This record gives sequence, structure tokens and C-alpha cells, in this order.
Amino acid sequence: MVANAVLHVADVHKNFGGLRALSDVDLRVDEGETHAIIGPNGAGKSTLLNVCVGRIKPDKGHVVFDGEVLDSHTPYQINQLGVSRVFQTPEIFPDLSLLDNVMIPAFASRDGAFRLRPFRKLRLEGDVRAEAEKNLEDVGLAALKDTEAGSLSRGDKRRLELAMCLIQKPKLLLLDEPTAGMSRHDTNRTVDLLKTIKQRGMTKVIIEHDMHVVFSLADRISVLAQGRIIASGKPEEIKGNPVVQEAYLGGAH
Amino acid sequence: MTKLLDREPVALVVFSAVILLMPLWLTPLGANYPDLLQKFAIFAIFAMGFNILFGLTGYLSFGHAAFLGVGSYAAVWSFKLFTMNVLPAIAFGILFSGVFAFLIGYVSLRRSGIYFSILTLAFAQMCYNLAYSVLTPITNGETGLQLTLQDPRIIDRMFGPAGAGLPSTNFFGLPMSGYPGFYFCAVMLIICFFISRRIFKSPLGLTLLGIKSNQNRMNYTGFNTRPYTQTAFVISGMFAGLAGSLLAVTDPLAGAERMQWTASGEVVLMTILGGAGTLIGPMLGAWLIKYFENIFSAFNDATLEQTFSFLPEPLANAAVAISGLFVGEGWHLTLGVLFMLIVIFLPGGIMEGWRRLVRWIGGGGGGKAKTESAAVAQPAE
Amino acid sequence: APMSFVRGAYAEEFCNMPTGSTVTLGFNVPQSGPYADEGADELRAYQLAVKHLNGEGDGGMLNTFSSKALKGNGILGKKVEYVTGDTQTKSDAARASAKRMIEKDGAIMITGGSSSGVAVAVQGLCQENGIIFMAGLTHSNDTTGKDKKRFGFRHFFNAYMSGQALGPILAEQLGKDRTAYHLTADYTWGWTQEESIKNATENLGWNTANAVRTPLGAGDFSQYLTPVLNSGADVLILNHYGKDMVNSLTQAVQFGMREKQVNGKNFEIVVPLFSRLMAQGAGENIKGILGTTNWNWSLQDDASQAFVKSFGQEYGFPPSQAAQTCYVQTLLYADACERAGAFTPPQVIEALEGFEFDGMGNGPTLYRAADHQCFKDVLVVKGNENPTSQFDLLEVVKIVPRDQVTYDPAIFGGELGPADVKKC
Amino acid sequence: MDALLLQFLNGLDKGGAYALIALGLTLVFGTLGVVNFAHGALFMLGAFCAVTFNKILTLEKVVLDPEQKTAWGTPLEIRTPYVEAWLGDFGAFLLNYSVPVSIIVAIPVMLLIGVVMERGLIKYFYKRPHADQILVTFGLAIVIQEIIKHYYGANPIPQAAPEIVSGSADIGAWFGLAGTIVYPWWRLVFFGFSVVVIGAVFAFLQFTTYGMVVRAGMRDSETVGLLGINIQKRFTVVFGLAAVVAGLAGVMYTPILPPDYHMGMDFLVLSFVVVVVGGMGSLPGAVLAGFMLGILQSFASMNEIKSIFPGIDQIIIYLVAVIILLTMPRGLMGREGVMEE
Amino acid sequence: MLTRTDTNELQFQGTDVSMSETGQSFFSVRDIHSYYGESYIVQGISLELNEGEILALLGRNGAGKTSTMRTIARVDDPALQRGEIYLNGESLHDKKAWQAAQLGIQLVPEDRRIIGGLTVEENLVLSQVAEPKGWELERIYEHFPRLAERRTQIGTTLSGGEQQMLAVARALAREVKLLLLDEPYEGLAPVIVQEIESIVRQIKELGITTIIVEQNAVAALKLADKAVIVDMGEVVFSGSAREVLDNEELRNEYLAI
Ligand SMILES: Nc1ncnc2c1ncn2[C@@H]1O[C@H](COP(=O)(O)OP(=O)(O)OP(=O)(O)O)[C@@H](O)[C@H]1O
Ligand SMILES: Nc1ncnc2c1ncn2[C@@H]1O[C@H](COP(=O)(O)OP(=O)(O)OP(=O)(O)O)[C@@H](O)[C@H]1O
Ligand SMILES: [Mg+2]
Ligand SMILES: [Mg+2]
Repeated sequence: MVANAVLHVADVHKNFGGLRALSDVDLRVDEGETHAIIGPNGAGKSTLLNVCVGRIKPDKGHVVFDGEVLDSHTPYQINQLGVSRVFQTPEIFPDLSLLDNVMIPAFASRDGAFRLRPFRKLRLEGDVRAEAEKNLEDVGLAALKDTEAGSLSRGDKRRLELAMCLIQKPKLLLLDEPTAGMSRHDTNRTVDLLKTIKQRGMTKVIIEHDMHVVFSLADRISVLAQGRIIASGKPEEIKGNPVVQEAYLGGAH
Repeated sequence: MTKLLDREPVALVVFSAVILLMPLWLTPLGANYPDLLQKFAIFAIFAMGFNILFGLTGYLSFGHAAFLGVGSYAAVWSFKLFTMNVLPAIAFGILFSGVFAFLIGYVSLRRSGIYFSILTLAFAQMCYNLAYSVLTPITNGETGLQLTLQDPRIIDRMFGPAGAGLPSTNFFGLPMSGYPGFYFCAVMLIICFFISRRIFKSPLGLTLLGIKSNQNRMNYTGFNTRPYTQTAFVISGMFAGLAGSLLAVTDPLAGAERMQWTASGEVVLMTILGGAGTLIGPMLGAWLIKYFENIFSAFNDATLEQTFSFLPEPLANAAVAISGLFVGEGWHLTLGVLFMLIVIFLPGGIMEGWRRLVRWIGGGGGGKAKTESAAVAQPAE
Repeated sequence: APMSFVRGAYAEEFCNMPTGSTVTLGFNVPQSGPYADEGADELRAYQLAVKHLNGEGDGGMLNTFSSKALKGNGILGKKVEYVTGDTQTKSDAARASAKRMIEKDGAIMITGGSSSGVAVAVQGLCQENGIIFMAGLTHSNDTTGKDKKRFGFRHFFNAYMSGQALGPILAEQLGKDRTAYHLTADYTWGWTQEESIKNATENLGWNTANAVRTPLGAGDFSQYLTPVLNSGADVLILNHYGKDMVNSLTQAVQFGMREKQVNGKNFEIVVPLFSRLMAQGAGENIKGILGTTNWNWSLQDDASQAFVKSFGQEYGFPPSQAAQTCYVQTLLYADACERAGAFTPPQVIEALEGFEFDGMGNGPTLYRAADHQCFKDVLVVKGNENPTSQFDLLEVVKIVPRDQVTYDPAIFGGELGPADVKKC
Repeated sequence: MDALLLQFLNGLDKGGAYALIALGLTLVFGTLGVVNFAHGALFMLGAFCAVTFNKILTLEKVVLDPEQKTAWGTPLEIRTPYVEAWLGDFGAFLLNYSVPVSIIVAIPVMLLIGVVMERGLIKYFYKRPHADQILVTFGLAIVIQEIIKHYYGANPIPQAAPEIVSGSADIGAWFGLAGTIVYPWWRLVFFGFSVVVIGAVFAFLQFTTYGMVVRAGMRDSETVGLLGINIQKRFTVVFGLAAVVAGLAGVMYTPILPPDYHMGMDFLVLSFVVVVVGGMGSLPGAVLAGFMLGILQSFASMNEIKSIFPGIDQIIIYLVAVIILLTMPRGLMGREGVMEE
Repeated sequence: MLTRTDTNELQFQGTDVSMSETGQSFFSVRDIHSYYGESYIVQGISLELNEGEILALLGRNGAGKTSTMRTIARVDDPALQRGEIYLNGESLHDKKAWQAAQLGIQLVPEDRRIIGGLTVEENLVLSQVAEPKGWELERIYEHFPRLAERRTQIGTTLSGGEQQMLAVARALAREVKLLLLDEPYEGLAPVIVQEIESIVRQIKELGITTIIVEQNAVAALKLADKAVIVDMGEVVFSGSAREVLDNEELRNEYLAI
């Protein structure tokens, strides 16, 4: 099991001022697995992802990805190792067309962090374009490919960001509430899409408050509360866990 | 027609034709004399280069004139030390400004936004102040670096003794003043246009646009943005260096004012005026400003009286009095008013005006977009 | 082929040879920037000169000029026309403007300018194009020294002459036992002036406490002025011009330097180069301050009177020294053409080189052939303590005769270069 | 030692000027987010309020004296200022105090100019890119300058400080060291004035909710509007305030620097440097940077230092700016996220 | 939690007028059309609401829900070109956002719009700058203890859910007549969703009229009295919430539930 852990968050601590955002977090994500992280608001879920992509340096502990310890890696290096992330508030290129939005990440994964070919014609990048179009198709935005991304509605921005991550074919995909603000219809589509990706063997960590999504996708679930992992296990185990019920799901579910 | 111009060879041919025929179509505007034509070409290069940085990455450098100055000084030194041939001068100009841009960019690009602007401004102002005074042995200070009869000119001396007067800059014997000088600059402009067009339409260009749009996303998308911005900075510095050395080629004198913040500000204004981020907008902006500077400032009461002489006496007097405020020593006023009008009514600069015109004509059903300026303005998109 | 090539196809003997019934002169003056007022005055003088040359108006100095070649029918019978341009007091802009006049407007002579940097830059350009340049206001030794040019002539005096003229008067009025402190604008003109004044005063026995360079356009000079107070110097010499001079003088007075006593002597301030417009900017503070100037409208000789009269009648106020210089330069050029009987530059140059004349307001004057510097009397002036009008700002203390300021051209080096005919 | 003290005083004085000019700029630039290239023009307009006020006071009754002639033959004009003719001693008093008194004139005038400028032009540019703001305000600055040039010429126009403060104060004497530290009264007045104005602006913006609302409005004017606040009005007030501060700086500076139409541009770059070194969006930062750069510039101009580093006084401000911006990412006290894109 | 009646609530009930003199509903939107620049987004939407009612505004992504809400709140973008809006007899279509807010409209925007650089408390104080004020800060902190803990933290560094609470709290800090909630549950953990649901119920009890946009249509419909479904900027259904819950066809077609 240790051998095929793609992501290993080892004993990570993070304080913001006096606030303990993460304490003693230890998390393993196995190859091909879809690992869901749930927990109340402010539990530290996004912070955990921030630590994984190098946005925040942990005060203590390490993140190990694919055997490499990500201590001094910058965000772009981590991405180049094969980690892509969908943010909680969509991070897209608002002034560019949808197609350009998706082509840019494709260049990053094809050409590396820096490669200078100033005279290559964009028009000759037919294969990248085709792939970008296909990815837009997958998330259902093909019809809008020439519009400016900034004018999309919020749900559409999220789907665009997903497409931007998927085109990179990352080894590990980190999703911070990918279906928040999406209509039920689109949520279902997104879930289907994520399922197909899973079949391709992509490892995913997903933060989600929508329990439909969580239970239909997750192989394992970890529950984070006040910066600690309070439970971890198969979906059925989590569902039945009274502590989780109390801290997170509330009486109704 | 627009589709057609998207094709590279077509765009280049049209662009070249427009540039090379400038002496012809600028005649009615009174701007068809070599010096102004040269300035048109040179400042178009300067603005085009600036646009590669500002238009693509959004980094607003307020010290670009430093590279213009460095290019000029390098070129004049090449004339003084080696040869009056312009090729080495240009090479030195580009090289030195490239090195300068690399160093200044390396430091300044650690910051973004206004902090970056002020860093570049500070570097340029230091260059200017030092060039004006302390560095006089290298720059000849206020007067500007000039050729003298005592210059060594090693390479030229190997081929023959110095003449009585100052030699002129030449391209393998062809003197680079007057129209030949313009055509030389024009060819450089066409090459720069080609390079700039290629960059705009390359993955590099798209990447730079991504940096402008959301640098954060670029980092999490796996791009190391610094080398990209650094590249854009150096390229645009080299364009500026080329422009600077061409200034020296057409007129071998390099003054320190070329590095002052006002000169840096001018290229910013040119670019915004024409339309930042468009291929040829900055060039149009450069033309407009240079045109006003050179033509409007030259009007005086006598010329105005001539112009309005067809009017009855009192009317003519009034016309002279009013228009006199805007020309001659008032040309700055005209420029200021123009800046305001354009930015208020055409956000996005002259190119925006062009787009509106096209849309209006297209929408009006006429479809006759073949105005004279059509050829000038079109290749950008 | 572009139409403009056609012009070159005429069998032109030299650049911009006048072929019609008119001849065009180029007046290149600062219309924007700090010297715009000076430029405006220069332009007024030029326009007046053109009038007089064309036989309009009262003729001004045409009547007093010792050479009687000019007849008031233009130059060589061709009516004088002119074009104007803005130097912006920047070498680049000045050269661009001059080039426009040469390339587009067909100007056969360029004149004007209000700073040495511009003068040297435009002079170099004119040399390359074979166009005669009659410098406007330029005071640096370099203009007719190390940067002198065959096609350039200067009627204005220079820093060296200021030093030579001012030195003895300073010794006379302030005593020989003085310690001077220089504040110098940090560029070529400032340096040459500092050097000239320093040499002149040290030769008379003065000490120099310090010579400090100040950046151009410093605005507030307080940080350079306070050290003066404790340096033991009893004279402050301001080698500044224009706005810098107005500011540094105003501030020096504010620091109480006029009332100070050092070594038992009254502390004094000296401004080697004065102009009336500057005096206006400095207001009250200029009163009693010594300096030199090229010309002042209060001079009583016939020529000056005649010029003041025609200028005053035309514009309602007296001319500045810049105006007088520019007016004279235009007449001198026209006269040289008449005497040479041609516009051909080498011949005009020949007519100007070594030309001796009088009746232009500064007494007998020589255009020295060796460096194209003009030699004439230099005025030592003082800020007027009791002005009778808003223009009466300078009081002539002494007219220093020309012999006293003449020097050996060799000391500043430079080469004039050839006087060959050029086509353009 | 005295020399150092004097330089320190110079630095304070200069710093006061820099801080005062930067203060208005940072209100508009750091708070409202408008890159205002016309700020220098506002400073200049302030100075010209003093000039105009003085001009009005010295309006002269012109009587032609046909007996006497000028050098060019027209009758001599005999001029007497109206105020003195009408008001006698009080007129003379007014004339003497014209610079400080013109503050009273300058405040409403500058406020009006500021408000008109904001209502008529700037308000349309809050949401536009900085580049557009630069272009429009630069254009405006040129227009203002040219208008002033047209009416007042390009030559500096001297303004005298009131006689009572025209001399120098012997500060040393206060500490029993007569004659060692002598400093012009007007410069001390100017320094005191700048401290008072800076203090007043601070009190208004730092310690009241007003300032917080304005800062919030700059970040997100739409949301602030949704909370029922008429943010536009507050922007106008802040802009007017900035214009007044700039104008007052201009008025008070006239006895030190005879004003001309170009003085605004001369200070423009410097004031931007001060604001940015202080850190975007921080009033205390701008003031601190103003004083710091003023003092450093004074010390760098000392002969002892210049002889080691020739020309250091010319570049010290930029050098310090570079060092600070490289060591502190957002200047001295900048706020995160303001103008970093 | 809100069962205690304090003076404030009494006041709300005191001003209870269900119909204005003109005989119109408490809140009505009549045929509004609005544009982002040149794109025509809201294409003739009309709504009617009585005081104290909750309306669920439903529709797919990009249907124009947010645009409708923004038009009602009178922000500049999208620009209202045609149509009328009345609240309690007062016209809103000719008002600016801040005027509308002073008349009692509060929008809780979908992207929360917490103001950067200000602390949590400053964000709340900001909403009480202009009259009329609503809940006191103490009362807000009582209902949102999480915000009380984070009082001095910079608002934008709050977790997503905390920001959502702050956005709702900010609206309650003003006296509200019409509350516009744009996806208030987005990003919230189920427990918090329940919390906010109960707050919305209590708000209803206070007689505050509410329009709620929510992707979780079932949750919204459970609260709502009326429902409107929009698509492509037009109203495709308008009726009671029950009808939508009962009409499977409708749900399938526009809501996919
Ligand atoms: N930069 C920061 N400075 C201070 N506190 C922070 C910072 N970033 C996050 N926090 C705090 O850390 C805690 C964890 O935040 P985080 O964003 O990880 O929560 P989350 O689990 O993603 O919650 P949600 O589901 O609401 O998004 C929160 O209480 C938040 O306020
Ligand atoms: N600023 C804008 N400029 C141009 N078009 C916009 C802008 N904002 C939104 N739109 C367009 O308006 C339409 C409606 O958007 P709106 O945000 O109102 O939808 P919504 O129903 O709220 O969707 P969601 O559920 O995704 O939030 C969309 O097609 C969107 O692309
Ligand atoms: Mg989160
Ligand atoms: Mg929405």
C-alpha cells in the first residue's frame, strides 16, 4: 500500500496566527483512487489543498507526491510533476476566449515550465486545438468556445476550469468543490465526466459539500474538522460514523 | 478581405506596401520629408516593441526610454570607434540594450503592477541623470554624443584615410541620410512587424496573454512565468535598442534626454493611444504623436494667415486667432485635447475607432471597407 | 517613384538654393519648456528682422549698421520668408525641427535656440547638411570651442568672456581678498562657466572654498546652500541659468545670505550670466546682484536705441538680450549674402569670417575667422535697486572693452571642418 | 555637527513638501485607484491661485503721462495698485500677506476644481484600465499647463513671503548656541504647515469610518453601493480633498520656488516614486517615504558624501526606491493587492 | 433561535403593509429587459410578491437568475433598459443601487463579495454606515458565533463557508424589506445549510420578503411560497412552489431533478 501512494501528506501542521488550520494531518491517496475530503466550513480543507500545490508552506511536516518530497517546490514545479487543481473560486483567464483558456494549460503540459519558440505559429497547433475543443465538448462548453471567459456565468466558469485541468492529464487532480453553484443537470454531467476520468486511472482528491457527489464518486472519504482528520474510510463507514453525523452532516441526513 | 489579411504573406505584402509607399500617401499631409518619415518608422519600432511587453504581459514599464538611449549611445560609439557602416552599429545597439534590458528586467520583474513600473522608472531616471552629468566622458552629457574628426574609426581607417569633413553613416557605401535612410528604417520596421506578428500569433504570445490575464493561474498551470516575462522584457528592450540605434543611424547624435522619463512616458502614450495589445495600434499612436510634434508645432501666424486667406478679413482674423492657440507654441494643447478625446470616446485607442468604423460600415450594409486607411490598419487583427 | 525625389532632380548647386523670388530662413526657437518665453521673444525679433529686411517698418538697425549692403529689398532681391519650429530645449527635438526646415521647407539658414546643448546639436546638423547656422542664445565655451563648426556662427558672448569681464569688476567692488563658493549646474555649460569664472577670480587673488555641482532642475537647493554658510566663503557664485538660477538665487536670499557678514565683509552673491527674463523670475532678490549680460535695452548708443524703438513700437515692451542677438544674427546673415553676392554657403562663410562691423548695439565687433566667435564689448550689470518700470531690471555697471575679453582660439581646441558645398 | 543638523532640517523641509504632494496623490492613486498624472497640475494650479490672488491685489491703475516718454517713444505709464490706493495701509498689509491669505482663496477654488474634475472626467475612469487613466489625466495635465502658459507665460513668477517671516530664525540661539543653526523662517512655517495638514488629513481618513468606507469603495464600489452607501459622493469628496491638499502645498511652496507652468510636471515623477515607495494604499507610508527620501536626499548632497560617490545626490531617490522596493515587496507600508496587477 | 421577540422585530411587524395604496403587490417587477454592454440577457421578466413571501427563482446555469437579481438590486451591470420595479409603492427602476439599498433591498451576491483588506468586523460596520440599520453587531455574532471568533481576521481569508455567513450577516446588519439571496448555500456544509435555512425561515417570520436563487431546487422549494423558473432570460413558469414539486415534467425539463 505504501508503495502505490501517489500523494502522501505526512504530519502536516499549519498555523495562521493563533489559529490552527491544520494539525497532524496525515493523508494517503492511492493510485487511481478518488479520495473525498469533507468537513465543516473552515475545517482546513482548502488549506490542505493549498499545502499540496505549494501555495502555502506547512509549518511542520511534508507533502510527498509520487515519491518526491515537495518541500521547496514552487507551484509551477508541482504542476509539472503532474498535479492540477480546480480552485474554490474559479481561477481562469477572464480576458481570453474559452478555447485559449484551455489551450494554455495544454502548452504547459506539452512544453514544460518554460520553452521558447517565439516564431512557431499558433495556427499550426492543430492537435492542441482539437484536443482543447474536445475537452470543452466534454464539459459542455463547446458552443461558447469563442466567448470571453470573464462573461461566463459562475457555473460555466467552474466547468471551464475543470476542462483546463483535465487537458493537462494530470496524475493527480485536486478538486475544490467542483460542482458548487452548478445546476443539478450539470452536476450530474460533471459527476459522469469525473467517473469516466476515473476509469482512465486518474487519481483525484475532491472536496465537496454535496453528498450526492461525494457518495457517487468517492472510493474513500476523510473527514476534516478543526484541522484534524477525525475519520477516514469507505463511504459506508463514514455515513454510519456518529461523530461525523454530529460534526458535519447534521441530523437531517 | 479581413480573412485574406489573416494570411501571413498577404499581411506582410500589404504592410510592406503601405510602409514603403509612405512618401507617396503622406504627401497630402505634408509629412513626406525624410526626417519625419524616418521618425515614423523608428518610433513605430519603439512602440511595437513596447507593446510586446505591455500589450501582451500587461507589465507597464515606465523606463523603456533607457533602452532607446543605450541603443543610441552604443551605435554612436560604434561609429566613433569602428566604422561608419550601420550594420555593426545596429548590432551593438541591439546587443547592449538587450544586456541592459536583461539586467533591469531581471531585477524589476520581481515585482508586479505599479511597483514594477516604478522600478523601471527609477532605473531609467538613474541612467538619465548619470548620462547627463557624471557619465559625460561616455555620453558627452547635455550636448549629446557626436562624431568628431578625431574619432579613431579603426575599421574605416584600414580601408582608407579620413576625408576632410565628418563622414556620413552608410550601408556599404550608401549614405543613410535622407530617403535611403528612411527606406533602411522602413525595412527594419517591416522585419520588426513580421517578428512582432509572429510573436503575437505564437504559443508564446498566448502564454504572455495568459500572464496578463491571470498570473496566479499560470503558476498553478505549470508555467514558470518569470522567464516568459523576462523574455518579453528583453525582446522589447531590444526593439527599443534597435529604434535607438536607428535614430543614431539616420542622425549620428545621441542625447541624454532620450532616456528621460518624458521619453518613456511618450512611448506609453503612443501605445495606449493607438491601442495596447493590438499589432499596429502602437505604430499608429507613434505616428500621430510624431506628426503633431513636427507638423503642428511648425505652424505660425504667417502660415495660418495664408491658410485662412480665402475667408473675409474679420473672419480670417478670428480663425487665425483661434487656431493659433492650437498650433505653433500651442501644439501641446492640441495633443492634450487629442489624448483626452481619444481615450474618452474610443476606449481601446485608435484601433477601437477602426473596429467601430468597420462594424458601422459592415452594419450599414455598404460593405465598402476599401477606404485608404483600410490597408494601413487592417493587418493587426 | 515617390514625388519627393523630383525635387532633388533640379540641377541644384547646393542644398536649398533659392530658385524662386523668395528665400526661406528657419527660426528654430524654444516654444515649449522652461525657455518658452525667451523663445517667444526671439521669434518676435526674427519677425521684426524679416520685416526690416523686406523694407517694411522703420528699418531698425538697418539704419545704424556699418555695412550698408542691405537695401531693404529682401536678400539679393529675393523676398525673405520664414518658417518656425519648436526646439523644446532638447537636442533631439531641435534637430528634428531643423531637419524639417531643411528637408521640407527649404530653409537656407537656421538660427535660434536658447541653450548650448541645442546650439551644438543643431550646429553639427547644419555642418553635415551644408546649411549656415547662426546661433541664438548659447553661452558655453564649447559652441565656438571644442564643438565649433565651419557653418556655425555665434554672436552671443561666452562663459570665458563673462569671467574675463566680471573678474576685475568683482575685485574692484568686492576686494581682492575673497573666498568664493561655486554652485554649478552639473552639465557642460555649467562646468565651462565654473572653470572660466574660477580662473578669472583666482588670477585676481581670490580663493575658492568649494565648487559643488548641483543636478539640473533640482528645484529646492537648500541642501547645497546650507554648507555655504559654514564654509568660510564670503561670496557665492551661482553658475546656474534659467529656472535653476531663479530658484537657487531666491533660496540663497531666503537663507539670509544677503545680510550675512563673513570675515568682517558683507556676504555677496554673484550670478555670472544674467538675463532680463531671469531677473523678472527672481523678483526682488536680484537687486544689487552682479553679473554679465550680452546686451541690455537701456544702452544709449544709436543702434540699441533704434532697435529698442522699433521693437517697443511693434510689441509694446523692450526687447531682451535674446531678442537682440537673434535680430542681429539675421541681419548679419543677410548682409553677408549681399556682400558675397550669392547664397552659396562657402561664399557667405567667407564673407562672415573676419568680418568687422559696428552699429549693432555692442560697439565695434569682430567675427573671428579662427573660431567664428564674435568679439565685442561685454556688459557687467547689476540688479537694479530702484527700477523705474517693470522692465528696468538691470543696471549697467560697466562696459568692458572687447580687448579685455579676447582670447587665443587655441585654448579651447576644436576644428572648424571644411566649407564644402553640399547638396541635399 | 551643525552641518548635519542643518541638513536634517533641510531634509525635514523637503520631506514635508514631498509628503504633502504625495499625500494628495496617494489619496487619489492609492485610495481611489486612479493613476492621476494631473496631480502635478493640481499642485501647480494651487501655486497659481497664489499668483492670481497676488495679481488681483496688484492690479494697477494705469495713467499715461504724455510728458515722459519710454525708450520707444510711447507715453510713460504711471501705475498704482488699486488696493493700496483704495485701502491704504490695509491694502499694503494684504499685499504683504498675500501668500498666506491666498490659502483662504485656494481652498474653495481647489475644491471646486477637484470636484469638477472628478464629476466631469475622473468618475468615468474608475473602472477603466490604468493605461486609460494615464492617458486621460496626462492629456488633462497638458491642457491645464498650456492654459496657464497662455495666460501667465513660461517664466517663473516670484512670490514673496510676508516680511515678518522673510528672514532667518536663529534656532541655535534657542539652545544657547547663537549663530550656529540659522534657518529661514518661511521654511519653518512651511514645515509646520505640512505637519498640520498631514495631521488633519490623517485624522479625517485614518481614524474615522469615512476612510474605511472609501478604502472599501475603492476595492469594490459595487458592493459598497449595495450596502446603501453613495460611494460616488465620497469619491468626489476624497478627490476634492486631494486637490485641496495639492493646491495648498502649491500655495505654500511659492516663496521657496517661484512658480511656473511646468512645476507640476517637475514634481510628478518624484511624487509617484514617493507614493509607491511608501506603499500603495497607505497614507502613513506615503508620508514616511516623503520624509525619508527628503532627509536622505539632503544628506546625500553633502560634499563629503558626493566626493566619495560623485553624482549620488542626483540618483539617491531612485536608488533608495529600488532598494526599498526590492527588499519590501509592497514598499514601506503597502497593502496587499492594491495595484499589484 | 429567533423566537425571542425584541423591539427590533416588533418594529418590523409594525410597519406591516401587505398591499400599498395603489393596490399593487408589495414587490413587483414588470417586464424588465437588461443588457451587459450589447448582450441582451434579461428578456422581459415579471414577478409579483406579497409581503413576507419567499420566492424561489430557479433555472439552469446561465439562465439569467443572477442577472435578474442584480437588475433588481439596481447595480450598473447589467443595465436596465426597459421595465419597471416597485417595492412597497416606491419605484426602483429609476434608482441607483445605493438608493435601492436605502429603501430596503439587500442582495447577497453569489460570489459573496467580501471586501478585501477589511476585517470581518469592518465588513459588518460598513453595512451599517448608511441608514437604516438592522441587527446590532451583538445579535449578529450571537447567530454566527464563527464570525465572532474571526472578528479581526481579514474577511477575504475566511474559508468559503465563513465568507458566505459573513455575506448573509452583512445583509441582516441593514434593515431589510426585500432580501435577495443568490445561491446562499453554495459551498456550505450540510449543517450550515440547515442553519441558514432556519435563518431564512425566521426572516420570513419577521415578515421580510425574500427571493432566493438556488441550484438545490428542492431545498429552495421547501422554503418557498412561490416559484419562478427562468430560461434564456425569460420566465417559463410562474406559480406556487408546490406546483413545481408536483410537476415532474417541469422539473425534468428545466431543473433536471
Ligand atoms: N491566509 C489566511 N490567514 C488567516 N487565516 C486563514 C487564512 N487562510 C485560511 N484561514 C483560516 O483557516 C481556516 C481554514 O480555512 P480553509 O479555507 O482551509 O477552510 P475550508 O475547509 O476550505 O472551508 P470551506 O468549506 O468553507 O471552504 C479558516 O478558519 C480560515 O478562516
Ligand atoms: N459580465 C457579463 N458580460 C456579458 N455577459 C454576461 C456577463 N455576466 C453574465 N453574462 C451572461 O449572461 C447570462 C446569464 O448569466 P447569469 O449569471 O445571470 O446566469 P445564472 O442564471 O445566474 O447562472 P448560474 O447558475 O451559473 O450562476 C450568461 O449567458 C452569461 O454568459
Ligand atoms: Mg474551502
Ligand atoms: Mg448565478
